[in-house]
Amino acid sequence: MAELLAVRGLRVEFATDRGPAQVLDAINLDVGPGEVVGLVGESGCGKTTLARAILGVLPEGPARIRGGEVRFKGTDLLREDPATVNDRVRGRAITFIPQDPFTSFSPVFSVETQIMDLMKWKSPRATNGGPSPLLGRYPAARYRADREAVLATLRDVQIPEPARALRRLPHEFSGGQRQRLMIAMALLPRPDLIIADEPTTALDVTIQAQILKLLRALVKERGVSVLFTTHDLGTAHEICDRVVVMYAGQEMEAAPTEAFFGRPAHPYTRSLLASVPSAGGEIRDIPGEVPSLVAPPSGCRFHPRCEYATAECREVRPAPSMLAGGHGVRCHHPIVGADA
Amino acid sequence: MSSVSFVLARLARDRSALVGLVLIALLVLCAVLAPLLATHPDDVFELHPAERLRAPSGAHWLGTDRMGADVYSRLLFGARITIIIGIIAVGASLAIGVPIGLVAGYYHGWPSDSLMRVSDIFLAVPQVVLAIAIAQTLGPSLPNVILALSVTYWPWFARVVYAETRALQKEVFVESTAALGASPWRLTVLHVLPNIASPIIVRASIGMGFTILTAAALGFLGLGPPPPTPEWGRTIAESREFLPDAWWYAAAPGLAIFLTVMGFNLLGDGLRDVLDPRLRRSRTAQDG
Amino acid sequence: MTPPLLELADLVRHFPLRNAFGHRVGWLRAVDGVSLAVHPGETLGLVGESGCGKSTLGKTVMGIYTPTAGDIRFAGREIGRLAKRERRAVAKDLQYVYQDPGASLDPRWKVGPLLHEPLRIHTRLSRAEREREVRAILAAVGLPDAHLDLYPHELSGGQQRRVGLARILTLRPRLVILDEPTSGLDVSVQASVLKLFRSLQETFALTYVFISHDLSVVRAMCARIAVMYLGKIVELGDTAAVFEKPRHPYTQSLLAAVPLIGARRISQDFRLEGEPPNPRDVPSGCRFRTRCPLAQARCAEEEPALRPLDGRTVACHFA
Amino acid sequence: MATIELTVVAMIVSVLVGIPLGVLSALWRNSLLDHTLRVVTVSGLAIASFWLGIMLQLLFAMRLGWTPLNGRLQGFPPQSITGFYLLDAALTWDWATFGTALQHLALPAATLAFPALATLVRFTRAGVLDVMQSNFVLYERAMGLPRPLIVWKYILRSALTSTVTQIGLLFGILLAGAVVTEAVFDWPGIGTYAVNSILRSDYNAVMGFTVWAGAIFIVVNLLVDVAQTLVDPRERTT
Repeated sequence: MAELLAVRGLRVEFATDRGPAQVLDAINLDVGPGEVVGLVGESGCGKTTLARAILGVLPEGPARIRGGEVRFKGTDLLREDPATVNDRVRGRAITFIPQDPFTSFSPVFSVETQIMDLMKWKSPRATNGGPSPLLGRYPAARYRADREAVLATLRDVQIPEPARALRRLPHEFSGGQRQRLMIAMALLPRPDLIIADEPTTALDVTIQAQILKLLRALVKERGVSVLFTTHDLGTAHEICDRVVVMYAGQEMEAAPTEAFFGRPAHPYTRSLLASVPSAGGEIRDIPGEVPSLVAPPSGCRFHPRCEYATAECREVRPAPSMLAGGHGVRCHHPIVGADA
Repeated sequence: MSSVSFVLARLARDRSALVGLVLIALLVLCAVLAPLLATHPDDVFELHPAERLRAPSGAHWLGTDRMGADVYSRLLFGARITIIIGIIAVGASLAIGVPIGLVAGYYHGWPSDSLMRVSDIFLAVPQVVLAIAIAQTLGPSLPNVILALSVTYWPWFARVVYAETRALQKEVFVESTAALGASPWRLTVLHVLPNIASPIIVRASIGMGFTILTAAALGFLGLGPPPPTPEWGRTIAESREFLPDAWWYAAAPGLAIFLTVMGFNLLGDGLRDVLDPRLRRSRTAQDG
Repeated sequence: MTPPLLELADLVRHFPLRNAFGHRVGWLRAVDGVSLAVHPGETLGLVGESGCGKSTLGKTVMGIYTPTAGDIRFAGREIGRLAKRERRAVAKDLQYVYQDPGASLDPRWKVGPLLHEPLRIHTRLSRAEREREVRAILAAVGLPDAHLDLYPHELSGGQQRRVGLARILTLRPRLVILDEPTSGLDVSVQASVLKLFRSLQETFALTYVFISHDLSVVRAMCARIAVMYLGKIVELGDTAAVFEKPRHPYTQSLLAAVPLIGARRISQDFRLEGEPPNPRDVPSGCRFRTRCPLAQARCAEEEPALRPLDGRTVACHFA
Repeated sequence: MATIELTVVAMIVSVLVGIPLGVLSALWRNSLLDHTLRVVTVSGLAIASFWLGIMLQLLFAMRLGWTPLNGRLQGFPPQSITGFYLLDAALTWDWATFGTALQHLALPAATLAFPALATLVRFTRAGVLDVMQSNFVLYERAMGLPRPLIVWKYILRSALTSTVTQIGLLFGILLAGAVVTEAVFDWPGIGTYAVNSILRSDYNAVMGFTVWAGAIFIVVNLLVDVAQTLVDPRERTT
């Protein structure tokens, strides 16, 4: 498959008071054209860090990239000139939907100012680079065309009275509406890939359902790929074509949604799915706790909590292996052939 | 608290806080050992008209003043006054401000509001101005300077304690301890106070610097302890008519004030970095 | 049937809305006439979206807010209007667990004193007797004695949570209100927490009021469930029956909105439009009518009362 | 009027210099500039202004002779329009007077501005660092907006909301400083008047001054509240 995004062997460290934490340990990840990929895992597993590493906006102080590549349409974003990436990739070919729609707008500027600032540099009509920062003028013809596009997209995300809505300040919108605005802003530059970081976590369940429905319809209609991080397995099932699960900075399994939930091959995936509360009232947890990333377990990081673990698991991290139907798993003892 | 040594260890790693600590230690040393360190310990009260306004030399490290007294020796004794003013004024402000802030912060209602309104009025007028008015009314003397400074500085503590107490009341552990059935007394003294100790300590350190600065300004304006007390601010005022020739006369006490206040400010900043958990949290890596 | 342990009768809690000058400009009707009964030994689930008043309800029962009107009867005694000192004594039997029980620990106290504190407040036990009690509780939540000498920040998140629960259990309360106890937790951690709640319920014969926005958790934990919308209960009944066949249109939408593994995609058939109105400005008549597919003229005029229907109670004219 | 001219000039200087320096210091955290500024600002808050004034006089007026020692002007004041000599001189096209007025003003204004400048630099730096952590900055960076736009439009505007509050406090520092600074430079303002009254033990004059200062301070705080609502649109609608 010709991948749109291919992350290979990405290693990221964070400096902490107790030493460097190995937040990403040689991660691989693929996103194909037009595909909605779910990145699931529990808090601290590194999914947000991975999303930010792909966007190139890791926290400047503590984070260090120790190796690997982030290939987007064939170019490695980590080795490309940073200014070019900022001009041509970020906000154009790859856009972003943040987790918290309440704080991701500047509270002091109107929505119009913020959207038009984005369009001034990132509109699909803008020539590469856009006007020079601060002093550059917004060409009048393009402004009018961009503004039309903005209004049309706001209608697509079902913001009532778009022209009036633009004049308002972010805090005058509800959480669900703000997330609709964020989706509009992510679509406006006509990207190839949207990175959505837990976009519905802060929302109520009925609003979440509306937003998921809207997002899936819009990206499918436009053929945009999405990398969707979430800790909620139900949400992942809802919106994704393919799901990748991470644990303590390592990716464990990547499979089409059906196979992921129906025939999980990795012991961690199985335990994770089993811990979802079921209607019968039976509750199963995963014994033990998530390990520290400062001194992580050797080999497969899940081995201390895994019932199948052997000496091999403690020593060597399993290489990716392919099962039938594009189902990848990194485990020395995958569970094959049985239904979950 | 097990954390005293921990705090000291962290402070020692913070370069500027360390400088602050050393400066303060030096000041205290000078004050305590003034009679031993001084080259001319009797010059505080004696006149040597023959040796007026000598430039710095081996005999007079920082020169002599208009009375022929050794500037260096007078500076050492001045440190005593400075420290006494600072400690008593800040101590008194703590004693007034902390309980007021705690009570006003814990109880909601008009008595609390009016307490804070009173402290607001004090804060509304610049401290120097208010201190001038008080010191002027009472007459220039050391106890009056201390009184003026205490009366004008306590609202700062009341403010800090009030704000911190109000913020802490929203913390789950305070609310849940109340829900457990704890009395207000138990809650404020055993839970709230220990948790707001850090900002109080920080404020006290910065307050020392601030108070010393204001005291010097009062001295400069002639509202400090009367001559021949070797107060630093007054010394600078005395020196002015002998400028530009007797530059050491003006420079030395100013530098002493500067280093002292600097010491307390640096220590206060360092303490804030070490003690404030909000800042510490932001330094640890976020995961997700 | 045994008499209810907790009984709410038309409980109301309004918050005044003030403008910049402190004048009251209206009321926020957070809890607006709620009646329900909790029986000894059961777990009652209280669900709804943010702003529906479920947490305010919990905190009003707990005495953190005083009721605007209505009765709170606990073990047969009205506790909503007691004097502060007497109300504090009730806390021995009626306890409240915050979303993160770990955050309810004073960071400057060690675990030992933290666990002693409730007993010091409410009992006259000697130090040795308290120590015995504390150790027993600590064992019940699955922590070793050695933890007594640690500060909360030296424990892991899961251990802090256990200490927080132990602190409440030292008093051997009869009713525990759990306020969003699993919100923000990962599923695997959530599973451990739920297991712990269950085992504690057995060991200490606890009665739970379980407040949550997470329907799947409520379904797993609670025998009965009350669904709240804008300060009112819209449907109340046995969990199995309500999940099987919800009767109130809001309950139906709420259940339909939950993404379930293996089920149909809600993004294909979810219908509910719009967002809940601001609780500062509650619609007339039925509060759900602005979003309700069944709404008719009558819904704007007449507020539906809870009526028995199909083995549960429902507040809807057309259910 | 003389006091206000001095205070306003000092305020303008500290705002125009302090805020950009604070932003730069936050942007280039732990750079040479940041460290230098840190030393300067810590000194600014530790130095006794009367001593700083005297030292400046010693250096620039007495030794180098670049500026006059004290006073507000030599010769006659310009035609009085606003009462601010600088402004009046400029309005009447009297550049010679403007020059001497500026010379006279330089040292006292610098003395007065120094601690205020230090406060502003520190505060702006802290504010900018704070805002840089916020989610909307992460969002704008993730969307690849040009860095200068993010810094000078979005971050600065948000950081200023808190700085505006500081300007009220700053006015207190300046006013307090003015009393002492005027005394050092014989600036014919209300501070000098107050100090002379102290020396003459004129009780009523001192009280009058205290009340005047308090009143000015309260008025300024009111203005700051108004400015706050202008800078922060959230205040307007809630």
